[in-house]
Amino acid sequence: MQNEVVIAGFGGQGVLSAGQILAYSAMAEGFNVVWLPSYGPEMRGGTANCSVVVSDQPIASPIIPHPGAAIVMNNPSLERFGPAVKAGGIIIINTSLINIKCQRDDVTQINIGANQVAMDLGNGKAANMVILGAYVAATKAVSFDVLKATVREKFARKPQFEELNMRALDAGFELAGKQM
Amino acid sequence: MGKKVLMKGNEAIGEAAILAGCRAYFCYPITPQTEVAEYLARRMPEVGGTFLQGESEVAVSYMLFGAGGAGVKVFTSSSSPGISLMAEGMSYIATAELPIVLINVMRNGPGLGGILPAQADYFQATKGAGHGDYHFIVLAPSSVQEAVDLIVKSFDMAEKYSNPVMLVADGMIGQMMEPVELPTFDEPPSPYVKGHEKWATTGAKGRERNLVKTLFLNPHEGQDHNVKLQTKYKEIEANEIAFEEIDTDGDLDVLLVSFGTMARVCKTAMESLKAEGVKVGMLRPISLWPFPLQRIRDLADKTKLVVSVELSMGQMVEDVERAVQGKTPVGFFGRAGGIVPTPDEVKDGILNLMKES
Amino acid sequence: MATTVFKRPESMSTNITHYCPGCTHGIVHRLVGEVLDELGLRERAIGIAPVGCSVLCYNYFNIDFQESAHGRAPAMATGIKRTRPDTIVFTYQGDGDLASIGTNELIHAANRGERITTVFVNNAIYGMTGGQMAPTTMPGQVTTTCPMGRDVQTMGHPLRVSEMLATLKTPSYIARVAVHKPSYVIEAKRALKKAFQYQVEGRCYSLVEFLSTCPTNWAMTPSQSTKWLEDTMLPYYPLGEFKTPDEEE
Amino acid sequence: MPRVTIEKDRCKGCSLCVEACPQQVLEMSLDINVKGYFYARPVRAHHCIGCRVCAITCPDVAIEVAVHGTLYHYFDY
Repeated sequence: MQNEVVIAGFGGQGVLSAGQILAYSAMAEGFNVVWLPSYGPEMRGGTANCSVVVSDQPIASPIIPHPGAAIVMNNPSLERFGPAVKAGGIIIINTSLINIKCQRDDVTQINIGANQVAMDLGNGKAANMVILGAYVAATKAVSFDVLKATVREKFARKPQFEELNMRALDAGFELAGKQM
Repeated sequence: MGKKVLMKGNEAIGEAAILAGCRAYFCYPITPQTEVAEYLARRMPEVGGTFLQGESEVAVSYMLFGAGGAGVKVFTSSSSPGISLMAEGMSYIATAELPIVLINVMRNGPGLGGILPAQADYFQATKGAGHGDYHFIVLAPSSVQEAVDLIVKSFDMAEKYSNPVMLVADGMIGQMMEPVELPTFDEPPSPYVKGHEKWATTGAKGRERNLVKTLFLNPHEGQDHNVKLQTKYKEIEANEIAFEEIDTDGDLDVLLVSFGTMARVCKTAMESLKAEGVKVGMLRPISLWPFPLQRIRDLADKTKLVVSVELSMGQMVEDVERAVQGKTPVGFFGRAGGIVPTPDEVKDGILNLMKES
Repeated sequence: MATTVFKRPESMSTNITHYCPGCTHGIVHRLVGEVLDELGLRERAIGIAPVGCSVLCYNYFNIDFQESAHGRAPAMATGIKRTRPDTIVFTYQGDGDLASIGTNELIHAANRGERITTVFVNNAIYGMTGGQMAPTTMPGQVTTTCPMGRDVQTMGHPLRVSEMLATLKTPSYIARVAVHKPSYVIEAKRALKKAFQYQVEGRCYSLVEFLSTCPTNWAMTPSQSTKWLEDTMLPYYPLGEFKTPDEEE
Repeated sequence: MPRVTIEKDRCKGCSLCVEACPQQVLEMSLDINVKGYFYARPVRAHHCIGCRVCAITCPDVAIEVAVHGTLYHYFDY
């Protein structure tokens, strides 16, 4: 079993931390995992992405040109990573900010209005949690309970966000589940 | 071993030095390893250690010399252009036989190059960046865990051989997060180098004075010192060659030789090569100096083609050729400029080389 | 019963120096030895030898020593002092080593306020390599690399290291002294003793610049060198304390 | 009476001590030492007042000064 995902958006959308939460969850479940951020010139362009590989085997290449899944949070991310996802893979599209069409017909597309959902829950910053919940629903890369426990642990110092985060994860999980 | 934690390579590198007992770190910021400095700027004061950002890599190399000459376990990290600047000090440090440890989180060159991963400092690391006949022990981790383990080991090796040890990683290993088991010790390692009283400068109280120097004006004395160094290097070559072998049983169509991040990409490429019926194995050198010459030579006997796969325009391949000694064709596949080839590109590259050979 | 009132300090070895006749390096060496003796620092002291005429200066001391590369002594001293704060660390550097290739290391060690002492021997020329122009070479002074005399239009004016360092805000002790005549030597020792005392007290970085002679490369007798230093160097390089830590406290 | 001792073979013949001595105690010898230098030597030892100026100016630490009595205290530096 190996699950690869690239999570991409612009700076401030929490794509790197969403990837880290996923990585921590995978480690908590005893999987091998690699979290690899984009670094270098890309950092300055206002876009950010990271890839997370979760596997029950030792992970060979940390670089995944054709991941099994992509989470795209804005238009440039869809343009860049939409074509990269391997056939039969999954693309999770943040429809709150993406107004272009994904031209792939060989992948499963899951549409989540992550920012809108998060704002409806009271804080637009939780969009990354919404999308993370959706990813886990779509791929079962880690167990949803472990994911929630990890988020609780990582936000232990900010208990005021716990309820928001849990509801955001749940909302994403449910929305994706309906589309599978 | 302790429990697993998810750590960024650069931070794990810093923590490993502390676990190894090191309490002195001098640095100059350079991407992509600056997180090592940022991590230790916080961490060293917590453990009562010394953290100092020097005015240049040149100065840092002599801060290492000074602290190393005072018998202290000392560490630095830098990246390719920074290592070039430290090269001056390295020659002195190796000559004075100081047990310092450093890591080069390699970026692409030459010149300022860029900040993306590369392995084009192989010559610099293994052939000696500075002047004179000297060697650093050079180790190449291919994962965050291995980086941690090798740093701890480096301090022991440096102490054992009174020789500097350099690790070469790349931006990829520095930047990525992987689960790591940090080593634990029954007794925490000392921040001082074992036996330093015999040679280190600490103030000549109750003993003959100690002198740490590299000038040998008398040619015979100079030659004797060189012979002594070479004797030590022979001993290191006899004891410290390290490598990993993957699927090297039986006869092979192609043997890949690759290290660090590139070796991980090769591992994935090997799966697709096997799927196409190619009998492929890999030898991943962990010690780049000393280099596993003999083992590669032995494997070459049962291999149709040996290919060195590198993030460079062809450096380690010269040592692979030296190992194979013309008995088997040697090919090269590499990328430069910070490009890490995909497993498919590697696969296609290998297949092309097989066709040509 | 006679009392010995002058002899070689214990911090010095008995080796005969390789310096040329009349070269004042030997005087500066002796002052360092005397100060280490008088402050009881021999067993705590670590010297850093430079590259230049005094590259072998460790042969003339009976204390721990490290030998640096050209100009890097202050960085090496930093490495030692930061990790062995109980030691007394000094660099011994000439003007080529300190004021040319090693200016960066010098300024930053001083600016960080490293608790080290720099013994700076300024004889306005590169001695070991055979008399080339130094940053401290006087205007019009002939050397092998300015055979028509130093032209300040193309080579700038001599670098006043002490004055330059005294502009730094970090507290320090910076003094310039001379060793070409006995009366100056006596004053020089007072400054050097203060410099080490400040380090012992952990107060600040300290540097003493010694105006020195180089009879061989100046192509003069020792006696003529004394006069040349007095007439040419003293007016450009005024003596005195340029900074004391008390000013800042 | 003070006594100036010059270690002959340490002397490099720079003659700074001869010029520095206020009492003209010292002179350059016409012989050479083991290194081939004309070395300094005390010739009017009875003029010596124990001021140590010769030793202070000697770059080669070749001079030792010993005194009887307390005269040297006048030269407190």
